[in-house]
Amino acid sequence: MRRTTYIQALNEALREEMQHDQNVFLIGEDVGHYGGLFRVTRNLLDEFGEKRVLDTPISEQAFMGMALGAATVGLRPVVELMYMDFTLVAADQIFNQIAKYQYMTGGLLNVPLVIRGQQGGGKRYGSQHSQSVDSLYAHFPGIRVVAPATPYDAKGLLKSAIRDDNPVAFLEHKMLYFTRGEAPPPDEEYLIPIGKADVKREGADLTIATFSYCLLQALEAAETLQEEHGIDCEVVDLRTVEPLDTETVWESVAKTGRLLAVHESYANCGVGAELVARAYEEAPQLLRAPARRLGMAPVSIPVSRVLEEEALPWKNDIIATVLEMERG
Amino acid sequence: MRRTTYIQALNEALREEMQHDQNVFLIGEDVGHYGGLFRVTRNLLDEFGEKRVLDTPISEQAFMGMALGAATVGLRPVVELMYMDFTLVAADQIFNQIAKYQYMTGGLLNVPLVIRGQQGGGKRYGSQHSQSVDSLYAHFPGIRVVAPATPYDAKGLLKSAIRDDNPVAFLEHKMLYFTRGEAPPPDEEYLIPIGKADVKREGADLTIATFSYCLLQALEAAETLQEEHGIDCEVVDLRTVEPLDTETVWESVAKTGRLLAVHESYANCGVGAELVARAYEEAPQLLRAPARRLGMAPVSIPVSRVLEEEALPWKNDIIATVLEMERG
Amino acid sequence: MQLANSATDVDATEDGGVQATVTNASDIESRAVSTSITTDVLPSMSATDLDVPALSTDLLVEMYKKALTIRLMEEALLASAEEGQIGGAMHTAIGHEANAIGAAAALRRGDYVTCTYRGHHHGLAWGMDPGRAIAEVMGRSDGFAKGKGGSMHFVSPEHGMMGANGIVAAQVPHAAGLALASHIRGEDRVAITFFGDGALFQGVMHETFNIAAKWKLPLIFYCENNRYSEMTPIWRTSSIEDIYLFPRSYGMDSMQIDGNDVEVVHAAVSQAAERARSGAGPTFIEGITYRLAGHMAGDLETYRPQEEVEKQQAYEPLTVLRQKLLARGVDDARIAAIDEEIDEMIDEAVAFAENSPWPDPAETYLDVFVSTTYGEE
Amino acid sequence: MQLANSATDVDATEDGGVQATVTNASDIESRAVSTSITTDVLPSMSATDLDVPALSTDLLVEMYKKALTIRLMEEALLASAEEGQIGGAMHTAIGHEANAIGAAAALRRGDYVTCTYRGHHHGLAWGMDPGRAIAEVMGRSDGFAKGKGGSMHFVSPEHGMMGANGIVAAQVPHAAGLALASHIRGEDRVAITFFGDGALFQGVMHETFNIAAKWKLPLIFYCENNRYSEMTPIWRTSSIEDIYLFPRSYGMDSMQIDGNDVEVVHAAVSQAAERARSGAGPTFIEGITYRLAGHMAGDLETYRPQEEVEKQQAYEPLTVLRQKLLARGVDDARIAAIDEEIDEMIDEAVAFAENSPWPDPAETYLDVFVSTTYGEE
Ligand SMILES: Cc1ncc(C[n+]2csc(CCOP(=O)(O)OP(=O)(O)O)c2C)c(N)n1
Ligand SMILES: Cc1ncc(C[n+]2csc(CCOP(=O)(O)OP(=O)(O)O)c2C)c(N)n1
Ligand SMILES: [Mg+2]
Ligand SMILES: [Mg+2]
Repeated sequence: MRRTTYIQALNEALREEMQHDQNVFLIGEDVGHYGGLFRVTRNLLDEFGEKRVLDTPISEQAFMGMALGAATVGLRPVVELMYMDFTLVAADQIFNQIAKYQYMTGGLLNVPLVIRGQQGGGKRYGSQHSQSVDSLYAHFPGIRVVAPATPYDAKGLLKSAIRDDNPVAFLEHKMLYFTRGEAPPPDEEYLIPIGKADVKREGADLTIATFSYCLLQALEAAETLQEEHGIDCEVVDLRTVEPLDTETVWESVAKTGRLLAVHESYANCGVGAELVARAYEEAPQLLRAPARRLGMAPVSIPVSRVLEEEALPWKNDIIATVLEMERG
Repeated sequence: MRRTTYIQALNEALREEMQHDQNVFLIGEDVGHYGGLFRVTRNLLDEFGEKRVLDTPISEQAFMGMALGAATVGLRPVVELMYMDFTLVAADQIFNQIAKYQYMTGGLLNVPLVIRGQQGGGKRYGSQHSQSVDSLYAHFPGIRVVAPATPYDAKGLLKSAIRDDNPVAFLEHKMLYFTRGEAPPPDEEYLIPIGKADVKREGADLTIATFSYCLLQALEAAETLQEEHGIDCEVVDLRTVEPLDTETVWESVAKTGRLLAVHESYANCGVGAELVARAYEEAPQLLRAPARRLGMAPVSIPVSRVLEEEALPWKNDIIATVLEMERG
Repeated sequence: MQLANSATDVDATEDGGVQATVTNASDIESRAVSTSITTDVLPSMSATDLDVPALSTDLLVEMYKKALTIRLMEEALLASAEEGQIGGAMHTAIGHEANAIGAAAALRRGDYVTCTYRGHHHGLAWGMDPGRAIAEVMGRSDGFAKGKGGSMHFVSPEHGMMGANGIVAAQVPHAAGLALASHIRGEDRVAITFFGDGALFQGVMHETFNIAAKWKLPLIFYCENNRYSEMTPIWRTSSIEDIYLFPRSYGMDSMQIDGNDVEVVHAAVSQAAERARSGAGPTFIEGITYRLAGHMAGDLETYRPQEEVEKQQAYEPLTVLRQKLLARGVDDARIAAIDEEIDEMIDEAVAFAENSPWPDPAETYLDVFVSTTYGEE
Repeated sequence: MQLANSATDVDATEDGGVQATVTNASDIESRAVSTSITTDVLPSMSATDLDVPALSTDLLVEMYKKALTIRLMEEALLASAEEGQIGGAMHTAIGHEANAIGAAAALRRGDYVTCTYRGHHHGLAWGMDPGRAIAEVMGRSDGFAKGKGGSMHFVSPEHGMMGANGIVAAQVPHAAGLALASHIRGEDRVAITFFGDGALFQGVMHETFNIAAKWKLPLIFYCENNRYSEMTPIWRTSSIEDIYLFPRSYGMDSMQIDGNDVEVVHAAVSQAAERARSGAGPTFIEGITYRLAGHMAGDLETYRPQEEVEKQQAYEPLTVLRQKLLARGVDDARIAAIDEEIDEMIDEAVAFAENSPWPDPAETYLDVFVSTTYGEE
């Protein structure tokens, strides 16, 4: 298999799905003529024209609502939010409308659309351009949440997200864009099902369940833990946050007896807390030590390199928490 | 002590704080001439005039942002959202601005304001007028979240919220408005500290930690559990959701060994999951059975009486969960 | 401000059309000092000159039936609400009927409509069944949305009715999205969206005005200006004095019309739809109307004088329609027969709804997600 | 559209003031066919007639110093960004300086300002220290916000600078709230808020226009129209052809001015502030300007032709200011001396910032909440 970047994988997924289904269209700021601030949509305007790649004004509420309207009659909008923090600007349309529309209409209408864009810290964008919104999206029923960490998963899952008949939040991470990984050539179609986790590292001692860029941090932490402390972590890439593939996680915990959930969105009322709560609901007998979670510190992500590093729940924090758990 | 309604208690708290501090002003839809859709602000325009009781157009983003601006120079806005669901319309101003402003300015500015209004189900208002937003507010650092269940607590906590130098989300519940309870006469000032839970029923077998209208449901459930099953529940009224008074909860769990967290916001990534996660972080040794949480079903609250009842995590669900926990 | 015109008192013109004429001088006087945001404006005092072709008597009879169906359903619903059979927030459209009926008649099957929580009249005007509508409001299993949506979420895709909404103005971009779908697919469908005077001050309105105008979407913005936003008269919060002039800032065509006269509404929406289908873009219509009942069931209406309501009664849609029928030679007896027919129909609809079973509690958990199988392909 | 006027070529009038005059005929011609959203409009082609009193030479010298300070700081920051010392999104205001400087000089101590992520020029114009500003952008402990806010969140309450903002248009209601505070307290402070042409299409702008106009808040809306919203020219997404005309829909006064000329900006903001203080309400000012650098550090500027940038160079604030100084008899030598002085000052500021220690990681957890004690009273 060739190696490609995360951005390239996304771009290919969009192109292939636009070729595959003429109901798919792109809408957002700078997505057309410029090709997207992060170049995910580059060249697509040329190939598909102005009716299928729409440059909008800075009107997130309107174009998000328009995507809903178009989706109810079978179009498949892929909406780019330039930064996922802008979810909050369009929050009514996303959570009061898109997530609820199928339910409120008793199933008469459904909303097959994708909201995609990048989130996350690590590049000193500060409070309003770095926050992770996975837990926020997961809190509201009615919207699927996908956050792949590798180019391979990104492509397969974006294609699935576009074909899904439900609204899907597709969360990229700014630190992943230029990472490379293996993927089949563009013409070899593959889809990755939404809602299936993937064990990215096997291990015997402790399960780290994570997703998005934290996966890379967890894999690095696992190496260090192995080398320096002889602790053998299994790393489960959740890939999808809603629905959560707890089955795969419990299978892993059945082996390890220990669970640590890690994510970059705020810890408080986050996906990690959710996974811990479900562990005690669904599989308490598997846990040989208290399940733990690790998320962003309860601060709104500072700009300074030093402070940002302190706030992010990355490698060093993962190692420290695992060591704490091992010590009991 | 006299008995008064929850609405009356809120009205008195507002009046007293407006008398006490001329920086306090009210802003929102229908709050002035009409006195608020739920009459919480009635008569205050007459007493304090148009500069301190401001009727706005239906422009939640603007008046929320204006409250921030005014608060940074020492005014103390009390913003009414007619239904707390409209949080989502003003979400950028609330979560990207108000919650973050102190942090982003390195503490140079702070935002002493209160966002108040009613949330919750039980009156068939459906998907967009019934949802509980406590977990949503709690997810974002920088904003306190208070949700009192009795007239006494409502008055004391609203006064504290107004005097607090931080933004406070003050969450009322539509089912509580006409409930009555004891309270000191209007001239006898009292404040209830934000962040202190209150044991509303003592018990030996299991701790139910809850707040807002679920408290009343939990108390009823506790009576039934006592009478019909001989299970003696302790009911802790969290009153404040951010910060969580875990100390009081662990004290209770030290006695009972069992914890059930109950709230009406969606269970997924909710306050209940958070409390369970913290229990295993901070006090795992106290738990003699897996800690559990109960929240709204993962649906966006239907209108039909039958369906709404099914979705709400009220008395019967509490009883069923407690029985499950007791059976082990 | 343009001179006030009215289409309430209609004169047949040579070509069979009706030319809107001024009602009376005192109305003009009050119009000259007031604006469309004040409560003393009557529907008949609208500002836009419009050629109003006469509709056929048959169509007017149908429209009268529809208007009465809506009115009687609303009244039945209010009675049920008073009995406690209906919870939540139920907003009736009593007084607003002509806006919906005139518009629905001017549009085609295949066109789309979205509207507000005050959407019963749109639902019925677009063809929804009163029995299933009442069942929905009551939360019964025969409701079109199985009792999940209720009064604020009327919806019927088969009729092009794509959803009422509980969040002020949220339905407006939805309609723009439907218009965009038509545009992308190269269809000639148009979308119309109804909203209130108070909705004008939600930010998303502005965003949608701009995009719709820029992209020349086949969209009709229809403001039902009843001069109240809940319990607050709109003049108290609006800096805009004549609503219909505002959208011209976006280069959009606009009209201010008598929203209580089905023929005027029909003419205005027909014109707007034609523009939309021709590719000329969106039109804004301000229909001057009045809500004769409370903002929602249970509203005690302490915020407006009874005389104000009484003054508006003379211009309310059913009265206007009855006058039109009489002028066309449909006699009192015929009208009385229709009244009886509709009255019975609504009684039956109420009975149908009341006998409809409650939904199965298991229904609560359905319709959150569609299940998809692409992943397993 | 009003006739285009320019205040770039200034003629002293009898009373010592300067009357804005037309630059040249070809500019007018292009103006007559274009609008304020097209990239071929030059700052000097603004539409509003305005009496522009001459500012003292001393003040102009101060303004030149300020403009140069800003410019050199921006250039130093861009260089640091290229070296990797600065992360995130850093938006420089190169070309925008006069908008901030003219406005700041027209307002009083005690007035308030809010602005966008493109806020370095406002920060410095309002009196912030370049050294601490650079330290902030670099994330050092001597930054005014201890490195927490960075480039997008300039703030200095002691100077009335109440915050730049990373969310387009979010700062606009904040300024309205500051104006409201002044109104509630019966003070004569005014607030000014800066935003871009692209910001106009955020819904909250509309909401704030309406409220500010209705409540007659002492507020100045200042649009820095550089014709680009990130990489998209504003004509591609705007249905509004002349931005300054739009706010008139709310009954608001508005002007379109040369935003690159400090004297013109000063005159316009002075007039608006006077209106605001007199209780007459908000004013909208559209300052035609141009961003000479990329949207943010690292922008390759593939979306605009180099000739377009070159054409605008002749109208850029520093050039205009230098011309003014020369016309006032401030000679080349004096200007060169100033240039050297400021250059040194910025070198020192950069050195100060680079030597500023990194914040203590423990600082991460502070400033989330103020601790309060009322509960224990
Ligand atoms: C975003 C939002 N804010 C507030 C409300 C509460 N609310 C419901 S109807 C209404 C008044 C709307 O007035 P208008 O748009 O004139 O429509 P009308 O009810 O008069 O038909 C308000 C404030 C809401 N549903 N949504
Ligand atoms: C709500 C929101 N949407 C999008 C962005 C991304 N963004 C940052 S600057 C910008 C363009 C703003 O253009 P304009 O208002 O003209 O200001 P300028 O940058 O030209 O000074 C955009 C789209 C944002 N920060 N906030
Ligand atoms: Mg209205
Ligand atoms: Mg711009």
